[in-house]
Amino acid sequence: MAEIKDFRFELLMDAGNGAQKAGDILVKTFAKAGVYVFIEPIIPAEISPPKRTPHSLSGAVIRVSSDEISNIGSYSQFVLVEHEILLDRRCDDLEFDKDAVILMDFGNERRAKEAYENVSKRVLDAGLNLVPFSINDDSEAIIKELNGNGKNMYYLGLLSYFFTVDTSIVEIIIRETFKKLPAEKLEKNINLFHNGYSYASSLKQDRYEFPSLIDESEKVLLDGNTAMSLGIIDSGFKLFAGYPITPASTIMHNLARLLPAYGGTLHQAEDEISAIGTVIGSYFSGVPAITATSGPGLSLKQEFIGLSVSAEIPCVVINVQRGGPSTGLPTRTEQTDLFSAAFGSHGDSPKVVISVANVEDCFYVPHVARYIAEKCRLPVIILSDYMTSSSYRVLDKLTLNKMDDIETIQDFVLDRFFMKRLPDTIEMVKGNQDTPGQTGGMRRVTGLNTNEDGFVEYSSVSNQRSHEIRNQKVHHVKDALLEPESFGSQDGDILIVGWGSTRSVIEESVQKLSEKGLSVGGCHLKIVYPLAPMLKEVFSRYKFVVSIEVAYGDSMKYTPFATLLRSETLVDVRGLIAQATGRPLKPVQVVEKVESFLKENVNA
Amino acid sequence: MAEIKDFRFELLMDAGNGAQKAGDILVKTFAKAGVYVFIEPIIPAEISPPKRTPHSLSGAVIRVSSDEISNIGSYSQFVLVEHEILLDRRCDDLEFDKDAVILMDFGNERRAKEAYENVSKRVLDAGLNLVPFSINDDSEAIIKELNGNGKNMYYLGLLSYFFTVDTSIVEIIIRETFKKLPAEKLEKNINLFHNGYSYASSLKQDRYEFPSLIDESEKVLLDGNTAMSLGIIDSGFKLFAGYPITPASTIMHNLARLLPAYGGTLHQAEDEISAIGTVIGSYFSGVPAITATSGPGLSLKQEFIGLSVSAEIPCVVINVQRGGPSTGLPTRTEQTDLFSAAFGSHGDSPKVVISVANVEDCFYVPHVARYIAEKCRLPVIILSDYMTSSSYRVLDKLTLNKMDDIETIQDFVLDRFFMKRLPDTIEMVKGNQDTPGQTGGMRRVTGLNTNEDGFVEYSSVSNQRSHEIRNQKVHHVKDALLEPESFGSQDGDILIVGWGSTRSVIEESVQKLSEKGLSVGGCHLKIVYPLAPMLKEVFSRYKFVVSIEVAYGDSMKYTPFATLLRSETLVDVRGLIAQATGRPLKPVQVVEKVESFLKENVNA
Amino acid sequence: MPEEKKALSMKDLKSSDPRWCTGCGDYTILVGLRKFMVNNQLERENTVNVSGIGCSGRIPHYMNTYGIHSLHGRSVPVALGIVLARPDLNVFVHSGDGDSLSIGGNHLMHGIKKNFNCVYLLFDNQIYGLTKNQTSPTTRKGLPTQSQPSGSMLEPINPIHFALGLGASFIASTADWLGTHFVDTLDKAFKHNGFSFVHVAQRCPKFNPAAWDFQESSWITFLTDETHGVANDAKGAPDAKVLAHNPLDFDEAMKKANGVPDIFGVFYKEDKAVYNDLLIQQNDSVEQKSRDSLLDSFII
Amino acid sequence: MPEEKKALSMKDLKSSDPRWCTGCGDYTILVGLRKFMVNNQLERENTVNVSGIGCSGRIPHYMNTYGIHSLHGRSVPVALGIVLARPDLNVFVHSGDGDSLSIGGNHLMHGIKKNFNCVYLLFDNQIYGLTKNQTSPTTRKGLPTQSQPSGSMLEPINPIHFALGLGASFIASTADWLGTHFVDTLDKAFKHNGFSFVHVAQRCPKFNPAAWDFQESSWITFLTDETHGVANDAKGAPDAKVLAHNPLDFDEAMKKANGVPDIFGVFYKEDKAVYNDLLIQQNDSVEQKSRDSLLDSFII
Ligand SMILES: Cc1ncc(C[n+]2csc(CCOP(=O)(O)OP(=O)(O)O)c2C)c(N)n1
Ligand SMILES: Cc1ncc(C[n+]2csc(CCOP(=O)(O)OP(=O)(O)O)c2C)c(N)n1
Ligand code: SF4
Ligand code: SF4
Ligand SMILES: [Mg+2]
Ligand SMILES: [Mg+2]
Repeated sequence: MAEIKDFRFELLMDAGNGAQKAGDILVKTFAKAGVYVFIEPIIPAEISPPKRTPHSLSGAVIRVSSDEISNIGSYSQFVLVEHEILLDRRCDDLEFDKDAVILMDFGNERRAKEAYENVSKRVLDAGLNLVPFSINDDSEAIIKELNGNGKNMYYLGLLSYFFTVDTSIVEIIIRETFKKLPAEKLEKNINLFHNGYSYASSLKQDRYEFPSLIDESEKVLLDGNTAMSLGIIDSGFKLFAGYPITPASTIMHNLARLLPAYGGTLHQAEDEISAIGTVIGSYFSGVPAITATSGPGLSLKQEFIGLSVSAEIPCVVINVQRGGPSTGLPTRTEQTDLFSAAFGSHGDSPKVVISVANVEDCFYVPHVARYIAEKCRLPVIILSDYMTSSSYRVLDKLTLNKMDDIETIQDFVLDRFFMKRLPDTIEMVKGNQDTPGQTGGMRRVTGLNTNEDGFVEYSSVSNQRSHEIRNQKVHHVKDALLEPESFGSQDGDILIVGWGSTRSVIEESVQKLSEKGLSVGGCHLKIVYPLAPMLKEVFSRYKFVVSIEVAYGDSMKYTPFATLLRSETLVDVRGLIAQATGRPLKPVQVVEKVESFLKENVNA
Repeated sequence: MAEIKDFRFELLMDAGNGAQKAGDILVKTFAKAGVYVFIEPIIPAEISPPKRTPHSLSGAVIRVSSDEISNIGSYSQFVLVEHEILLDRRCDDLEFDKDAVILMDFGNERRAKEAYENVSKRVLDAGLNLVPFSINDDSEAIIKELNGNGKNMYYLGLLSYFFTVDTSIVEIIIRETFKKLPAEKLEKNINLFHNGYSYASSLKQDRYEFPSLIDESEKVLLDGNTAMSLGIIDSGFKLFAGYPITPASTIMHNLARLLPAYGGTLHQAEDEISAIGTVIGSYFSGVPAITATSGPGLSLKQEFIGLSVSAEIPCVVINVQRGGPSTGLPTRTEQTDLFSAAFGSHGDSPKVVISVANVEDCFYVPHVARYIAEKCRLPVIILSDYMTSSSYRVLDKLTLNKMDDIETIQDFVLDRFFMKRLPDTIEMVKGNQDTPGQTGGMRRVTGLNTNEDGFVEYSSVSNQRSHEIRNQKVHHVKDALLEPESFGSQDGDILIVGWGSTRSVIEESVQKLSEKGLSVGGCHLKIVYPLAPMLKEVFSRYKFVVSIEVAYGDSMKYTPFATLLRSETLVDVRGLIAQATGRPLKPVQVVEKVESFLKENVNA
Repeated sequence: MPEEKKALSMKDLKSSDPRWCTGCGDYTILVGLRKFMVNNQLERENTVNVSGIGCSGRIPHYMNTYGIHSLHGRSVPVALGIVLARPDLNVFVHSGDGDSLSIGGNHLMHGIKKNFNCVYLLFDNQIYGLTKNQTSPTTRKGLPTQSQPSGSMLEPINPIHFALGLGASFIASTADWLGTHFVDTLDKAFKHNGFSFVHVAQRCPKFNPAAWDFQESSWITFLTDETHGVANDAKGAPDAKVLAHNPLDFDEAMKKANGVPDIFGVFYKEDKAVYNDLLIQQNDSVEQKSRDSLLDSFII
Repeated sequence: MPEEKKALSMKDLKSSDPRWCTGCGDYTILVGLRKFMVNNQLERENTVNVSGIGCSGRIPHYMNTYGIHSLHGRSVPVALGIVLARPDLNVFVHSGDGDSLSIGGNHLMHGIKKNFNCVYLLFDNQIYGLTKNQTSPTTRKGLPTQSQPSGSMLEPINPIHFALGLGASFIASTADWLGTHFVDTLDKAFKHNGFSFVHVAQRCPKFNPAAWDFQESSWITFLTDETHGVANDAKGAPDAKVLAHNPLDFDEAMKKANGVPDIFGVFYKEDKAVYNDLLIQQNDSVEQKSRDSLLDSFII
């Protein structure tokens, strides 16, 4: 039995067969044993694609570790897959470790002999270890009784055996998960689980064991969008207005269930333009409101984002990035909405853009966004991405803020985003910022330029004044930004910069590179507009500065983030990885790229 | 009598009193005499503001010169103004030369004695030369008979006297202009004109005379939006879809009259989103189509701009910039939509952005935009601005292209935009680009990612391939860009860079600075995205590179253009003038700024 | 001792000076709105005027209440935000025919469907005013404009049919120059619980002087009903016809609407669930929790 | 000698394999559309299928014609562009209930008003399918969804009332599972000159299985009319009622529409000016000029 500290595996089944459920149960079991877990679900692009087709690939990639982890790692070392078509399809993704063990269900082999042969050959040729198995006859019979369901429980049994977990705990969690099933069906599922477990031992394969870490601290299992939803409630937003769009929709789904219980209102608008309009109407009336969308919705909201700037009405927009341009790849990850967030609205519309690195950030970012939006009375855009929104993690329990007044925001929340408090008062274009209901404060706001008294004015002096004051607000934010988080060496050959969800990839790859004795630093930004003022100084400590991004770039075009860094620092920041393949970056990719970069440029 | 080569004057009247008409007649007279003219109308923000209020300020600023000119110059040297309120209001704009002669109609003096006194004091204190006049009794009587109309003709008489023009030509143009008036009314107007002319001589003021330049070449009088409309027809667009918005609307107005006569169709859409959707539908079907809008409309079109990128359907969007953000200053000029044009749509959406420097460019830019849009099958955005769209000029007659096939675009048109021809064939994401009606080419386009066969595909490889091909198209444009236009010294102390409508300000100020013996160069870009590849080399020839822009910038924030230049060249380009006051820049401002900059930084 | 509240006067409602063209119907709408507020002694600080962009969109600037001059076509979502945040406020929405029915059509449609509580005034001058004379969805066929110089091409939308087809709960039509009828209509609209759709014939002497003949009145028919209707305006339109109409009868309303734009009065009225009330009820029906419990169900 | 044209077959119309859920009504709509094209031997290269985004939006991918899968809610403007560019093409628009009536409501409204020539199919599954189960404007009140888990809050829009209120020139309703009725309806819609609005009851077994009962048929009423109507589908709905209806009668149509969604057939049909024809006529009436003259009137 191999004791392991960090391991990645995956369960692949046809969509609709319950792979994710099985994964969840296993993950909860791990978590109860004190192990940290990161899960990336594999979700097909279609609602219910036909089974036994490549489009039907569904499942969960699970990374377990005895340390906190916040990325999915590089390659899967163990795979359990339902049939040959899925395996073939998944091979295309190049996500398997070169020594991976692949358990494939050969139950369909008779039906598709040739295909099984071809795929077996493919994995064997690639040097992987293929372990055929099948569901035993008893279990097949039960599955038939369950109308074809329950295979996932059998697989769960197999996995439980190989990962040496406590079957009694698994059983408890199965019972909890399926508590709505009729007792008889539930027992059949339990049986399948146990059958799988015992069958596994017959396969005579190595088992894996995690060091027992029994840890008394409370843990939570959350995906990014759920954490964001809870953060919205904790930070005191009272209205969410939204329109469905993948991958942002689940924020609305969560809040539809939760917000009313916490004194808030969930409003489904007729489109994204309307949703942000309602947010602005609410905030104008003094009630904090927020909306969430993804790329196409962000494009639609641009006009209202400009109104928020000009009329000085706070507004917070969450944008969960997905593959673009246009409809793009709705169920893949990218980091390419940075420009659109910072500069999408016409005219000079100063605003603040905050990205999230991980699931915890999702919980705390609404607090910071609200704090800045209300202090400066401008739009704040939160950039999450598909990866962060939909992957979930076991986390130490989060700290509630129960924020109502923005000034009560806790220091550790601001620290987390590497900023300090803003000045007590910040000058506004319009002197009077009262909200309806306040006696004597009657005022009119508008998207036209106004003078200090809030009256429309077309003069050059007044227009320039408004531009200055609006920009000054963002400058206050810039002044409040601390040196961004850094990893590894504080100076040296190369600095890897990134933002948003690449944080843990930077952290992990810098650690690995440092272990190899290379002089490498990492730098990660959460607030991406404005940029922290000391970047030039930080960058100057390294021979080379490179960015890694899930965004397209090449030798004739810098990525958006690199463009901003170059303009800000005049340092020749180039994209070390500037790819938009729809997949998150891997620590190992970064390690390899840095090694070869240093070989060419430093040690040459 | 002073002979002058370059002179700026203005006629200011209450809105609705015909100042622009009078200005036009005078301008045509100048043009017939071979003089070049540039006119900037002063248009009130309200439709018909109440008379005798500051909001009622209306009129025309006119610059005349014996050389071609394409900006309004710096300060007015002669002013004819209807009453004290307008003068007072206009003083705020700081548009008068320090020695300006101000003719003010004192006809209202009895009604507003104190106000007249205060304003007189204001202008005298400022050192200006105030010349009171009034309309003689005969003429007052005629004006009464005309129900208060005709004052503008009297003023035209005054101006004709002072600018020593041939009254018989003016009379012909008046008759032509008012040919729809009843004969009796027309004669009364003519009388008023002559009365004004004779009255003027009694004022005993200096007259001005232009050298007679009788020039046989044909000339046209055009404003930017009219030139753009004609260019749209000449370049073979067959559908214009639009939605009204200031200052873009007049393009639609022109085309509504003209397009049907030239085989095209004018469609008024229900909003800006719909307008661009219809353009894309038309282009998909093989018929070149175009839309025009201003800031708020550009924000709304962002989602469809992304579809044009992804589905590889050409599309051309004209954006006439006005003051922003949000509704901003609809009747003032700015250059702040650059980022929104280049980067407004979510995701990585490569496109091309072309700006116009002047009225002629407006005529030729549709040709270039169509050429690039169709060759590369992507969106091209044309950036004009309020200033260029609404000011008009006397020009040598333009050269028609009568373009149908884009390959017939004439070289001088591409030269004008400092680019060469694109490669014969450019690779597309989708191999088949047939249009409906083509047998056998049946194909489906989509905003989702596709493979080469046009089928939806989610794989990493395919997505990265699409990104590469789309960006490669823009790289082809970059490769085709020649060194941008330059002025003055080819190396030296300082280079002034700008884009769009600041061209002639750069040209003129560089000339003035060079005459002063300073080592100054100018560089002007028309195509602003992508940037020409040799900028770094060009910039390296100067000690300092500064930008001038009608866009906000300060020491903590670079303007959009400077940001792009910095990232591209890593040269410390800063905004010498980065103001958004709603007014075009003045050559004299630039001269002053450069002089003081050089004093501080070079000769210190 | 609490200070006695001073009665609200017309003067109290002035802010900056309007800048419309002479003779523009927006002036009389402004005065009518002020009159209505004075009649009802509405509190300025609890009143919000919301608008889109257009000549009509300027109204909020001239009313000394709270106000938001938002974006072209987007007044409804903004108004909804205000109503959801503060259902106690008096919310008036001002929107031109282009703003309402061209770019803003979808929001208006969903405002009507949601039936949230506000008074919606559609300023119908049958033209785009602020952008200087383009065809709008209510422009009469044949009228030459800057965008359709050979004459506007399509039959105008009938705003009353439109609102009826969408299931509006209150529909009335009045005219800017009919002083008492306008104020009375506002009154009915305000007292109705839900989205009160008020079509206002509005003069635009600048670009569409022929749209409404306000000097003649024989072309006008008033709908009247003792309980739900508005009295005919004998002073404002002495030659008008008067027609009895029961605003509770949907089919009748549909038929009468065929006579639009020559008919003024309350077309339709229905008691219907109000979106902001529904939301409040729904939220109230849910057990309220303390934020302390927020993470509980995610603990493993 | 010209090659003899091969007759169009069902197979010719296949492109890639559909990927909807098993039992989805979109499959039968796809088949019906192909059948209709085969019946009429429409040329594939002169046919364009246009869609927005949604499960319904995938149709163009599966039809071996020209196609454009555009943006959510924006199929109408794109279709109009195609029709203006090439009035000779056969244009079919496919749009979900959310696509049509939520985000796309304004374009649909103006498509109807413009009455440009196309067949518009509203795929009504009373739910957001592709985004996995949110309330749409046609979702029946009370249905719990992901966005309104305590039950959808509002009365659904009646799409027939909606189209009638906007003055649509052709309005019909059919169902995906009614094979012949669907194809016959498409036929009538296609032969109508103008914007043909076809409401299609569409099954979504995944998220809204209870929306339409396709196994029972006693709840269905067919409207029939010899000249303008569609024959009842005795095979597809053996227990359905049949009701005579004159589609030329607007008032009758309004009344019958009260029975929606249980009534299928042609509700309304009217000969009305068609936008693309109007534009062509207008352009034809203008004296055509050579581009040589372009600058003439600007010469001074
Ligand atoms: C997004 C956007 N598009 C266009 C405009 C320009 N615009 C301002 S008002 C208006 C229409 C005015 O007509 P209407 O709504 O009837 O109001 P009116 O001026 O007649 O009162 C338009 C098109 C704008 N401000 N914003
Ligand atoms: C601008 C934009 N907003 C939201 C979405 C996400 N989205 C895709 S389809 C859809 C609605 C689907 O419902 P419906 O139109 O009824 O079509 P169905 O899937 O039911 O056929 C939504 C909200 C999007 N693609 N684009
Ligand atoms: S243009 Fe018409 S609507 Fe606008 S202010 Fe003038 S008269 Fe009134
Ligand atoms: S979700 Fe519903 S509409 Fe979409 S494919 Fe599945 S069954 Fe069809
Ligand atoms: Mg109007
Ligand atoms: Mg649907």
